[in-house]
Amino acid sequence: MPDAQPLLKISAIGKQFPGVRALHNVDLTLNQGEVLSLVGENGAGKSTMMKILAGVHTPDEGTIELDGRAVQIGSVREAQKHGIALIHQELNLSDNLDIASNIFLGNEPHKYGVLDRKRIYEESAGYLKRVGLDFPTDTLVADLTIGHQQLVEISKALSVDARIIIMDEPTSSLSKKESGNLFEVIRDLKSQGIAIIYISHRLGEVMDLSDRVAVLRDGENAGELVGDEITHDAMVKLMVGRDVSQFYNRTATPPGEVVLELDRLRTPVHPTVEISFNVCSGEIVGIAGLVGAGRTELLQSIFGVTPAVGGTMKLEGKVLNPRTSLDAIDSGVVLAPEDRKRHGLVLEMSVRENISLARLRQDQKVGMIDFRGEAELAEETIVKMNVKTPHAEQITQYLSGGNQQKVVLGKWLAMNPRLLLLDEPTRGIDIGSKQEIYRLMEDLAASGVAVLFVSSEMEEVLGMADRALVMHEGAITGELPRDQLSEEAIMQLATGKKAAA
Amino acid sequence: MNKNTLGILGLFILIFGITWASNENFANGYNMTNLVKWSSLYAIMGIGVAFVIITGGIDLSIGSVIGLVAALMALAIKQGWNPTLTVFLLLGLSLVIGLIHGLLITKVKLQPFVVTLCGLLFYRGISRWLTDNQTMQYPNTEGLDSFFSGKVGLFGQFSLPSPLFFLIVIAVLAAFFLNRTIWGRYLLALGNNEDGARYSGIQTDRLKITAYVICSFLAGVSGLLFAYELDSVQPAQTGEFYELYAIAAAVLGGCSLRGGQGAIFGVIIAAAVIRLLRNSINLVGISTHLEFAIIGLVILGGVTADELIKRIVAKRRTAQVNAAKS
Amino acid sequence: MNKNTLGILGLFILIFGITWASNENFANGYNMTNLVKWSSLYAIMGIGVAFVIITGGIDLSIGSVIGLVAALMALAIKQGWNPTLTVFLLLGLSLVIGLIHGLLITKVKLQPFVVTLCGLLFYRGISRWLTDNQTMQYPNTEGLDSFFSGKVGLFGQFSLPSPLFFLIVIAVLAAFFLNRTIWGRYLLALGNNEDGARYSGIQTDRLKITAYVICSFLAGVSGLLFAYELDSVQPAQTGEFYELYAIAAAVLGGCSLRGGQGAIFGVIIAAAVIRLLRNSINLVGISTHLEFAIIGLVILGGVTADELIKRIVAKRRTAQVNAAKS
Amino acid sequence: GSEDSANTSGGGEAGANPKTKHKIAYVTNGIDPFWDLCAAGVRQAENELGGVECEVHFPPKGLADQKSILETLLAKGIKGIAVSPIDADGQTKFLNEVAAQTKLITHDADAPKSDRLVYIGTDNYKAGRALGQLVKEAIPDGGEVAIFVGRLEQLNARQRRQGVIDELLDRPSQALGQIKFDEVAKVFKGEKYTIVDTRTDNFVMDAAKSNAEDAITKYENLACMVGLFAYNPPRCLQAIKEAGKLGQIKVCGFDEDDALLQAIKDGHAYGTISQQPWKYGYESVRMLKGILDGDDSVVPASKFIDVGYKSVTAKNIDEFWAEKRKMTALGAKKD
Ligand SMILES: Nc1ncnc2c1ncn2[C@@H]1O[C@H](COP(=O)(O)OP(=O)(O)OP(=O)(O)O)[C@@H](O)[C@H]1O
Ligand SMILES: Nc1ncnc2c1ncn2[C@@H]1O[C@H](COP(=O)(O)OP(=O)(O)OP(=O)(O)O)[C@@H](O)[C@H]1O
Ligand SMILES: [Mg+2]
Ligand SMILES: [Mg+2]
Repeated sequence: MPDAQPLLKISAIGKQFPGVRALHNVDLTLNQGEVLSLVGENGAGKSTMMKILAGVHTPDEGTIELDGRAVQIGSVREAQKHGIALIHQELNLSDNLDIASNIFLGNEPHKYGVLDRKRIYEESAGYLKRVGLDFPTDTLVADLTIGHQQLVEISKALSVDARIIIMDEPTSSLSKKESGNLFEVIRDLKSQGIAIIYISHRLGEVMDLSDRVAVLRDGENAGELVGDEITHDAMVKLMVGRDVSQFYNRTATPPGEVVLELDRLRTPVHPTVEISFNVCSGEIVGIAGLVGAGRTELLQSIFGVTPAVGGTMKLEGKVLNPRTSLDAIDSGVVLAPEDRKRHGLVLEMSVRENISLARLRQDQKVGMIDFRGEAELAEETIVKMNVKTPHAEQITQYLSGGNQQKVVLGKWLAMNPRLLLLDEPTRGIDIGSKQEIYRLMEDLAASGVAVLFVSSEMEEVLGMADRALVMHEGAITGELPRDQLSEEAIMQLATGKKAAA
Repeated sequence: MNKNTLGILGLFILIFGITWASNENFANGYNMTNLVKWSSLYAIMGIGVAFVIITGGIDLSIGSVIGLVAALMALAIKQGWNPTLTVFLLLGLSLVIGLIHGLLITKVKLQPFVVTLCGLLFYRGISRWLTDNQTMQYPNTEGLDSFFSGKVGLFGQFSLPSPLFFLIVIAVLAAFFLNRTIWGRYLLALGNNEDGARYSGIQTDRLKITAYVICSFLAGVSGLLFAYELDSVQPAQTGEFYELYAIAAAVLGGCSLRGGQGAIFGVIIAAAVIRLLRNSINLVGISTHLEFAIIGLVILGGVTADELIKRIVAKRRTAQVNAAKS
Repeated sequence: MNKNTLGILGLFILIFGITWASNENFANGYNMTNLVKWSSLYAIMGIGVAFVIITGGIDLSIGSVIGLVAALMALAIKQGWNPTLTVFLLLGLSLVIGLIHGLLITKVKLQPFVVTLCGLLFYRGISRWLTDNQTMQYPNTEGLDSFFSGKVGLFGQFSLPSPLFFLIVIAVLAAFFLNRTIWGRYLLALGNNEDGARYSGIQTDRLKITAYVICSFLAGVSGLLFAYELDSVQPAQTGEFYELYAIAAAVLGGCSLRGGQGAIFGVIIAAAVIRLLRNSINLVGISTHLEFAIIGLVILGGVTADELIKRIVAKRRTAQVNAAKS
Repeated sequence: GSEDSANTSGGGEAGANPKTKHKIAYVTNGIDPFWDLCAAGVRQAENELGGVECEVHFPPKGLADQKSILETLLAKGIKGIAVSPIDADGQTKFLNEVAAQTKLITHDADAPKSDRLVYIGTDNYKAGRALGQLVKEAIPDGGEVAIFVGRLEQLNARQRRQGVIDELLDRPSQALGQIKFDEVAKVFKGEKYTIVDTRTDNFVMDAAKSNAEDAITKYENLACMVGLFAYNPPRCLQAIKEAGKLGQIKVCGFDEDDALLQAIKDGHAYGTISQQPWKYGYESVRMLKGILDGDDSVVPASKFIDVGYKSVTAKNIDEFWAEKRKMTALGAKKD
């Protein structure tokens, strides 16, 4: 199937970071007008490979050929000249500027350096339309939700006249609807002969979109799948090197007593909306909804980092009114936040220090750290959570996303919580780690902990929740017991149609 | 003009009014000319440092650069160098100083605070050493004298001092650069999100270096302006402390030390506020001992008010959004 | 002791050696005692500011706090207040100053640079005003005098100056606090990632306030030590510029201005390096005019070397990984 | 092994060398051009008298720096020190420590309670009165007078200011040691003269100038501006010139800044009081050399050498300026 002359040919690329070998001897080819998906576990080197193509990193070894000619991509500028655009995994917008300015950032139409503002605003409107973002072009990016910001990023990639567009987990914070919109754009681009490299942990999307799938494992090529070979199981097998069966095997047990009770709670972002529901001991409750529905906000209010503005909460019958996270933690409520790197971890600190961070207070002796206890706790947690780290002193920054998430969970399990709040517990996490995290949720529930989790991945809610709450614009639009759970039911509620109760 | 600038403009008008009310001579031509002159001098420094602050950096060295340039100018004239040529050489020197700061910060990856703190110490020491710490007079090299510290009479005692013309040119260029050119845009972008800017193909290092070069260059220009204004240089003292005033002007004028935010017009008004305060203290007859205390309080009050206003605006916006939604 | 501290210790030993070699009197008891005394005074300030820097903040006001406390002490004694009581009141005042800084920074969310810059101006102005800018003497309130600036003889002219005992107590407590207590751990965590720390149940605002309180408190202690050491206060001058030396000591001693990093022992050695340099300049007979220039250069050299060493270490680590894998 | 090496080293020889110069130090109270003129006097004496080698130190920031410089000099084993104490009373104890280890004299400012061997200086109060006399000559019909000064925390500044005020108000003379100082923020109204204001600039040059400007704005009938520190009168002159009031507002000053001397010559300023700073330097070296040579006759019984002051007006400006130039050139030597 590949033509005699691929558009892009990467051979024997290697890249080292201090203490980490990210890529080793990687080959990849890309043909005109094809969608090539790149999959692999966390830390497999996908983003690194793409950053090399985009001129962010320079490879230590190997060659890159474009149209059969060897090229050096020393800077982002050069990559852009070669027609390569990368939508980064992390958002990279300047939120002090407006949408139009961000779309054209680094690529502004100008005369002798003077901005051509008219063109910037006119043309950016066109890109917004294409990705389905319905905002004035002079809206400050700071005012957009993460999902909308992601769409601005995509518009930005469209604005550079690219032959190759690389998307690194573009849908990780998009809702189903917005994702669908993006897939339209991708198909459209493809029909124009533009080649796409698509990276995602959502294997469903990958199956729908891809002409070809390349798999990376531990920074090396692990195999390639073409056409009909692209199946869920085949990809997983190449990624983790073994079969992973029985992904979701939740078997609900009858719930115990009520642990968390919300009565007309109001959060600061949606102060007029009242929220009431219960979570019981041993129960796993999922919260579904579109991006920006207010789910994160709700968890944060329960956890006390953005205190509620009205209503009451009770934990095991006692009034819970946390003004800080410390109040919540002391009552037995913990939260594994959505943004791991910003909120979940202290990246420059070691695994040991992160695991003990919340527990230190309990184990203190007149304010002094119990170093021995701390080390034991760290070792125990690493074993229990199966954290892949060379030792407890490793700086968490160097761990893969899944292992970082396990450290976050380990930190909270050490607190023996009554209520575990999880916000997008498996976002950006590879399949192997995902499975372990699901198992953990079940084990906790079995030991009597109440688990409340937010997820934008439909399968996750369907697979893990004993009961699902659906949110829309800050309000709970419906509650679905496990036997009524279905994609359609959730979507209906998530788009604002009240359930006929 | 953005909202921040409105606040500081209000503060200016307030102090202006109070001082005028309490001393009728305040608005006379002589005093207004002086006020404009000093404000212009401070504003030029402030604009320079604003560029650095917009990148999220800081420059503590400008007072010492001012002292160094002023001292070297006097020294060169004393040695019989051609004054005009010396001016160009010194402006070149200040460019080089900025370049060195920029390179140390971007390439060696030292922190701006540290680099420019060392600069503060180093240039001051060098000025003292080269001049043997002697006060240097500026001889009447007529052309330069009236170029840097002359006046254009208007009517009565009202006149336009040289530094004002410098300021106008610099401010117009600076505002144009910041708001209308791609590089200004890049500066704002990188101040907000450096990685993001780099991933957009912006050569962040070069731009940051440019900001430090602009800052040191304007410090160099200020050095000459101050020296000609005062007709003499004290190597140990000229320019001492000015970095703090310049930074205060930039911050009060709406630049965030976190980077990514800055308005040239605001900086100019803020510099004028600081000078106006001094003028006011002298005219109203408050003890000069209290000068620092009052300036400190006003700056603190200014930024506090600014912060509180921002919060109220944000709250109202949230309320509006909610109202629109429900 | 971490690697950063080793570097600065090496620098200390180097300068120590060179000075000793070039002037035999350097190592005599009198000079050593003085060097220890001044180093201790600087180190105490440096430790205070280190706490603030660890949180990712900065304190520019400590020089003025030193001046204020020193001036008020003299003023109170002159007014016939009980000296010992005054000492406690003034330490209380410095705690309050730190508290105000902390509250403005955490609750009003002003930037540390701005708040403490205003403090720098404000406290200096207040000192000058309260004392009418007069030099104030310290009468011989014997007990306090020898408590704050006494000496314990060892042998020959070698003796242990009071500030050293203060430093030892402060340093031991500070190091213990930072490395052994949960609050120290929290401070480091919040310096690295404030949000992350808050989500882990750490009361970041309180801790930050604590850091500013510690910093101002130690500035207050320094103010008394300096005043008793010098037996006199000049309201406009005492403590001027010290904030920069203290910050330089903290940075050179291994605190990153980005927060989350700091070592008490390093700060002490760095303070000693700065004092040693001055001592060396005077002993070797280099022009005092060059003093600032040399200090600036050495600090810059120190941090540059530190940065380059870090890079080489990182590179070597990469190389090792490669060797292990292939 | 130290005894062996002591024998073989030439230490004894060097100590006995009669050509060895006395190592002495001249320490100022800060960094100021005034002190550079003093240093010129030091260099002159060093050249003329021979047999001494003098270091000059300018403590950059106040008392702490001065103290640590003195300590270092002691550590170095310096033979004699001339110092201008920043706070004579507060430093007495320390100065006694210094005096115990080396020959100590004071210049410019005295520490009368200390064990210093001799004080070389002028009476700043008297000099202030002389300055007041100049003001009287400059505006014989009386009028408003404003005073400008760097910092009033320096004793000499306060003494000068008090001298000017007392002279203009025709108060009786006060004795140097027991002067009662007047408040700063107060207007003093005499029969003919009114002292309307005293402004400080904290050594910030632009503040020195803008203080002068603002005074011209505020006091429309200002008759005379008095600058107490060397850089003050030139800033006053600039401000007057720019206000178009040259000749209308008189200037009287202290010290000998070239710009002021030029203005006196041109008739724009009335006069100045010079302490002839080079004499401080010269006399300090002469005293220390004499003391170190064992020649006690150099020290007067009063332990006070008055270098006096000189009133400089248009009458004697040429002669004075020539002397200043000569002294500067003579003493100029890179440190
Ligand atoms: N700038 C860097 N410095 C040091 N190590 C890095 C850097 N960037 C990536 N790494 C490391 O290189 C390896 C590959 O990372 P990469 O981001 O390419 O993985 P990925 O496949 O994109 O993972 P994910 O699915 O989590 O996005 C990881 O071990 C990562 O920790
Ligand atoms: N700190 C904040 N300040 C202002 N608005 C906020 C803040 N946090 C969230 N919002 C807004 O509140 C709404 C709900 O956001 P939230 O993050 O809770 O949604 P979500 O359902 O969790 O979505 P996501 O899947 O993106 O996390 C959004 O409109 C968002 O922009
Ligand atoms: Mg990635
Ligand atoms: Mg969310």
